[in-house]
This record gives sequence, structure tokens and C-alpha cells, in this order.
Amino acid sequence: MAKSKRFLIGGIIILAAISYLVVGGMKEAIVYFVTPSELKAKENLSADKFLRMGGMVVKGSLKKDLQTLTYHFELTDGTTTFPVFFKGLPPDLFTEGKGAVVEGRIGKDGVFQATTIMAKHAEEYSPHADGKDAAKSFIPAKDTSTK
Amino acid sequence: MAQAAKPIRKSRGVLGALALTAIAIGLYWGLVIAPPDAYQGEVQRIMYLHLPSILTAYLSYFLVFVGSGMYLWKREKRDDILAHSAAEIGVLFTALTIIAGSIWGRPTWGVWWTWDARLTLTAILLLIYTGYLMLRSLIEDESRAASAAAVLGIIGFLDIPLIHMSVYWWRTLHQPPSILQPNKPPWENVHPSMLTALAISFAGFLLLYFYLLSLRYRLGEMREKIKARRLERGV
Amino acid sequence: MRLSIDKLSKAYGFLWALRDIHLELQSGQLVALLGPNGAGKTTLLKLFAGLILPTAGSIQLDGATFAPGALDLRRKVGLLSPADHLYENLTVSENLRFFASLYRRRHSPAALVQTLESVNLGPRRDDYVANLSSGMKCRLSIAKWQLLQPELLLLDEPYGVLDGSGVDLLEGFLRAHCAGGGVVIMASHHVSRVLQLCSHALILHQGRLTFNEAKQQPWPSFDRAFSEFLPHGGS
Amino acid sequence: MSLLSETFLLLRKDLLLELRRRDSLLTMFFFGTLLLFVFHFSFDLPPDKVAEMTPALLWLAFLFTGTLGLAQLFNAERENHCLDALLLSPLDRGALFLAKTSFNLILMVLVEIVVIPLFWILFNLNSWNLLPQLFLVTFLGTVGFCVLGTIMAAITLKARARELLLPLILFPLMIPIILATIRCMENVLRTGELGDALPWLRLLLGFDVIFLTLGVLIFDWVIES
Repeated sequence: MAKSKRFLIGGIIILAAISYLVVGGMKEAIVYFVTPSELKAKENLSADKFLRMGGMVVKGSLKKDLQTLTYHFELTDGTTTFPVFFKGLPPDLFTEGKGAVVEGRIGKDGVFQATTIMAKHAEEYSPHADGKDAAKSFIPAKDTSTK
Repeated sequence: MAQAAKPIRKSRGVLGALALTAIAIGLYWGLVIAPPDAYQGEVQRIMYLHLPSILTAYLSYFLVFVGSGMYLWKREKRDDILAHSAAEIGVLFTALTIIAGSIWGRPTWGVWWTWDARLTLTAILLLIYTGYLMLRSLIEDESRAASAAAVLGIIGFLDIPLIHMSVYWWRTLHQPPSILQPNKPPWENVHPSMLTALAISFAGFLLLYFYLLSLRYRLGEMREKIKARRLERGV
Repeated sequence: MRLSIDKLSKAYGFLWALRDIHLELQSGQLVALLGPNGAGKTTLLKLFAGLILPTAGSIQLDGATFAPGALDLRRKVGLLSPADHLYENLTVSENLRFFASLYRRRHSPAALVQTLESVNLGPRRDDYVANLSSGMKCRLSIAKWQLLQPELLLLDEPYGVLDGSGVDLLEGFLRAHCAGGGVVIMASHHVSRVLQLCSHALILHQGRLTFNEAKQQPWPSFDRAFSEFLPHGGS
Repeated sequence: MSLLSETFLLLRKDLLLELRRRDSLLTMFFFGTLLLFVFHFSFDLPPDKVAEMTPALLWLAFLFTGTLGLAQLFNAERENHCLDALLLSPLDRGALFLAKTSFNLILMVLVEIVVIPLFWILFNLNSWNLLPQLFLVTFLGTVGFCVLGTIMAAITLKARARELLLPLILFPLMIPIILATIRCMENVLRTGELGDALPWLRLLLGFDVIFLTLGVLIFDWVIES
């Protein structure tokens, strides 16, 4: 087989494979964390499966005990909320009304037992707090597109 | 030859001076003029270092790819020098990105490091191109080292989209890109004053990058010249 | 068959192994390649065989040069390296069959046996190459190149390991090869033997081709050139 | 067509040599088994945890044994400068790549056929019915490993400390294969089918096809200096 012909065929195969991956990959992205709604929707949740859940810390839900360093709060994605328990030191940016990702397992009582809290911030930067909401990145893209 | 080298050296000096100026202005704008972020506070200013350096590193790896491909095709020594130089500086900027990002991540996310997609991808980039540099240094025969490295430079670059895809599916915490988002212009994400600081800083990094690249390229060229001279004297 | 070498140079690191070689060879020539150790004989043979690429200059076989993908050219060139290029853990006949299929030379089992008989390896055809003496390996190599029929045959010091009948065998093969329109280049230190056989002599000295003439009887210019690097003169 | 016939010729030669010496296969097999014991003693896993960690542990074992195989891949060509003999010949370099890739693939699959059931026995797992699907996923991952591994083994052929260098440059590039295979295996073990892991399977296939093709195209430059 001539060299150039081989390169042509090889190039076509590689391009086809890449485009197959790109087209297929966009449809079903698997994400770093699940939202509270997705978590609730799953029926057969095994209690000891390690999970990440992301959402907004519900305003007024945060109860902290600084003596024992325990935190109780709820995460929401706008439709569903999920209770979370955490023991340890959360990051500075972790407050009510802001985004957070928690790692851990769901306890037998249905409360998410977090071992790590990570604060998530949006890709937006501004000196003004108005209209800036970290929650946006937790709501699926099709919801925000209507704004 | 000395006459030809002079204007090149002069323009390289100008490039360096420009880079220094742009970085100084960028620093001033980023640290003094631009307002602190409402949510993150002063910490957010690390962005002016973090973001330009990763963009520069990406550019550098692209140049490694181009240089490698050209070298295999044409077998010109200069393409190999380009790829080698770009890889070294790319590794430098990637390391800088990770360090700066880590310092940013600790106060904001609460962790120095997490196995998030973009962080992982950046770390893998660092590993791939460190491996590239090791490969070069561990092969004695120069032309063999050059073609082996070129093959790695090409495969490494083609693998990056796949690695990107896989680590992306695996997990992500990092916010979506602020500047390179397909459906959203950067000014909707970033406050104009911050964006200006970012732009100046980025320009400064680019200039610095090309300054370093030209220096490193010159070094490679001189190495070749020394070799040629010693060969001339040899037999 | 026509071999044209122009300005051929090869450097290893800071040393020239070969410098500025010009050479033209035609069908039927049996060329002796002489020179002290380290003169560059093996490097030159490897260049002709396309195993290494020149630093500068060109090698053309019937107008074609070695490059990745130039596979038809490889069919025309053979390199006989007395104890090398054979798989130790394949038997004598397996080695032959493997290489014959690699070069797509059709052969009947009978032809294979006959070739082995002709180099006195018939009884050993099912022995592993690892169990052969180096003289027998050399005989097997001769059988291999008899079977593969390259146009340009290169030999790297074949005399050292052969006994008397082996030498006769080799020389018969080489004469027949040249008579059939092939070209032979043989590097050797057994000067008197080679001089009897060859039609042409080359002397390499410190990477340069210092002598290049067709054989005459007597040959004072050769004696002069040869004594330059060997004070005791043509033995 | 000559590509395939030459591949077959070289592969047959490699298999014959392996059959006579059994160097690679035996060392790989013992190393793989040894790793299972090391896992057992270093993790001290309770049975319910084992199922969760199976994909990662198995794949770790294959990665290491595979690297062992790759380090010896060109051993036959190293003695007597036989690589030169091959390069001297009109052999299609793409065929050399395919032959070496499939040779290492055969060795690894043989090791896997032994090690996976052994893992089930040693760690008392009872999901034997899932093994065929696991084999399929593992096979696709192994193909990717061998494809990229052969290229990397060839470019490190003349390097100093090549046994150390090989995993250093290979593993970062292997990330998509490692992640995709582990995710697919996890899914098979949890749900009994691929289901959610279909995009991962696609990634696996895509990776295999891309680098297999690329290998055939560029092996000329990989192996020649």
C-alpha cells in the first residue's frame, strides 16, 4: 500500500473516531457531584456508597456548634433540599446562601454524613454582590438559558 | 554573523522590557486598581497570576506539538529546538499555575488540592511533559532523542483531549472557564476593571513567554553551533 | 545497480565518524574497504545499509535514498555481520525460513535444504542457532544472503571466524554475486586475502576516504596509501 | 494485505520464542499473583469492601504486570542485534508495531484469564456470573494499554534506565484507559450490566482505535533513528 494512501485512510479513521467521541461525549457527561434532586430520585441508594453532593447552603438552615466543631445544614438545588452533617473545619467561604460540595456517605437516618466540605464559587468575579449567585452553577444549563 | 545577531538581540531586549512593563502594570492594576471580589475578597487577586500562566502553558504545549510534527516531517534541527524549549517553559508555567491555584484553593474551597477534573488534568499535563523532558535527557544519541521526544510530543498532545474528557466525566469542582466559554462573552463573567487587569496581565505573560522562549531557543541554537565548531576542529 | 555517494558525513556527538565521502560504484564491482580500527568502516557500512542516517550528504541507490517507507530499496541491500542478525532461539532452518518470508523470497523446502547443504550446515538444520559456533553462524549468514539475493551486499569482517573451507565458500559466493551483476563491499583487516579477491579498494583513514582505485598489478599507489596508516606496510 | 501477513509472521516468531523460553509469561504471571497477595496483606480488606475496590485492585495488578511485559517486549530483538536485521529488511514497520502489540496483548490476556478468577477465589467473591462482561471490558482496556505501551516501549528502547522511564511516560498518557476501564468494571459489578458506563466504553473504544491507527502510521519514525 502506498504511504500517502495509508496516511489518508489512517487520518480518516482517526478523525472519525474523534468526532464519534466528541458527538457521543457531549450527550452524556458524568459530573463530579450529584444534586440533591438526583440523590433523592435514586431509589436504591446503598448507604455506604461514597458520594459527592453539590448545592446551595439553604439560608437559615446552618446550625453550628463551635465547641465540638459540628455543623448541621441543608443543601438545595432550588427544588429539593437534603440535610447534611459535618464535623471539622469548613473553608472560609462556606456560608449560608453560597455553593458547597460535600463528600461523604448517606447515613442510616437519611442525613448526608460529610467528611469534607468544599466551597464552590462561580466563574464570575465582581466587586458587587448583586445578581451574583453561586447557585447558578448548580442548576442545569437549560434552566438558566431562559433568563 | 555577528552583525545579523545584533538586531535580533536588540529586539529580544525590547521584548523583555515590554514584558516587564506589562507585568508591572498588570500587577499594579490587579493589586491596586481592580476591586476585590465581593464573595472571595482579596484572595481572588491570585487569578491575575493563575489564569494567564495556564493559558501560556497551553500555548506552549501546542508549540511542542507543532515543533514535534514539523521535526518528524522535515528533520530540521530548529523545529526540535523549538519543541524542546517550549516543553521546558511549558512545564515551568504549569508548575506555577498549580502552585498559584493551590494557594487560591486553600482559602476559597478549603483544600489545597482536590481531585477535581481541571486540577487533575493540569497535574497530568505536568507529568506528561516532565516525562518528555526526562526522555530527552535519558537518550544518549541526539537524533534518536529528538525523534523519540517528537513522537511523545505528538502523542501526548493528542491524548490531552481524551484525558480532558475522562477526568471531566470523573469529577469537577473547579468553576467553568471565565474567559474561554463558548456561549458567553468574558465581560459577563468578570467585572470590566478586573477584566482589564487580567488582559494586561495576560499580555505581560505572553510577552514574558516569548522572551523566555526566544532566549531558550537561542540557547539551543548556540549549543548546536558549539557542536558544529567542535566538529570543525575535531578532524 | 549504481551506488552514488555524495559529500557523505556522519557525526556522533562531537566526533566525526565520517567526513565528506564521495564514491561511485557500479554493478560487478567487488570492493575492499580497508582501514585501521576506528576509521569508520562499520559506520560507512551501516549508512549504506540504511540503518543510520547521515548527518550530511546523500547515498543513492539507483537514484533512490533511504527514508521511512522506502521499503523496496531495503530489498536491494544486505548486510552480512558474521555472528549477528540471527535469532538464537530459533533453529537454523527456522531462521532461514523466517527471513525468506520477510523478504518474500519464494523457496521450496528442497531449495532451503540445498542452500544449507551448500554451506555444510545440512546436518545441523534443526539445531538452535545458540548452539552453533561463530564460524557456523557465519556460514548460516552466508546461506541467508544467498537465499535473499540482495543487489548490494555489505560484509563486516567476515574472515575472522571462518575456517579454510568457509573462506573458500564465502569467496565463491561473493565472486558469483558480482558476476551476476551485484555489488559487494567488504570491510576487512585480512588485507592480503581481500586484495586477491577484490576488483577495487577503498582506504578509510580517520573518517576520510584517502584511497579509491581499481585494482592493478602491481599497485604502488595502494602500497603507498596503505603504509601511511600502517607503518609496516601491506602484509 | 502484506501488512497483516507480515504481522502474522512476526507474531508467530515471537510466540514461538516465548513458547521456548517462557520468560515473559512466567514472570508476568507470578508477578500478577504476587500482587494479589500483597494487596491482601497491605489492605486487610473486609469482604464487603473488596467488591468496591475490585476494579481498582485488578487494574493496578494488570498495569504493573503489563509494564513488566512491555519492558521485555523487544528482548528477542536485542540479542544479536536482531532489531537491525528487521530494520534492514523490507518489513513494513506498521506490521512490527501490530505484531508487538498483539504479542503483549496475548501475554496480558493469558495472565488476566488466570488472575481474575484467582482474585475471586482468594477474596471470596461470589459474583462469578459477571466475569464474562468483566473480561470484555478488561480486554478493551488491555488493548489500549498494549497499543500505547508498545509505542512507548519502542521510543525508550535506547534510553538509559528505560525500565524506569517507561512507566513514567506511559502512565500519565494511560489515564483515559485507567479511568474508563475502572468505571466500566465498577458498573458491571454493581448493576450487572454496562448501563451508565456506556460513554466510558465509548471512550475506551475511541482510544483503542485512535492510537492503534496512529501507531501503524508513525511507527516508522518511532523505531528508526
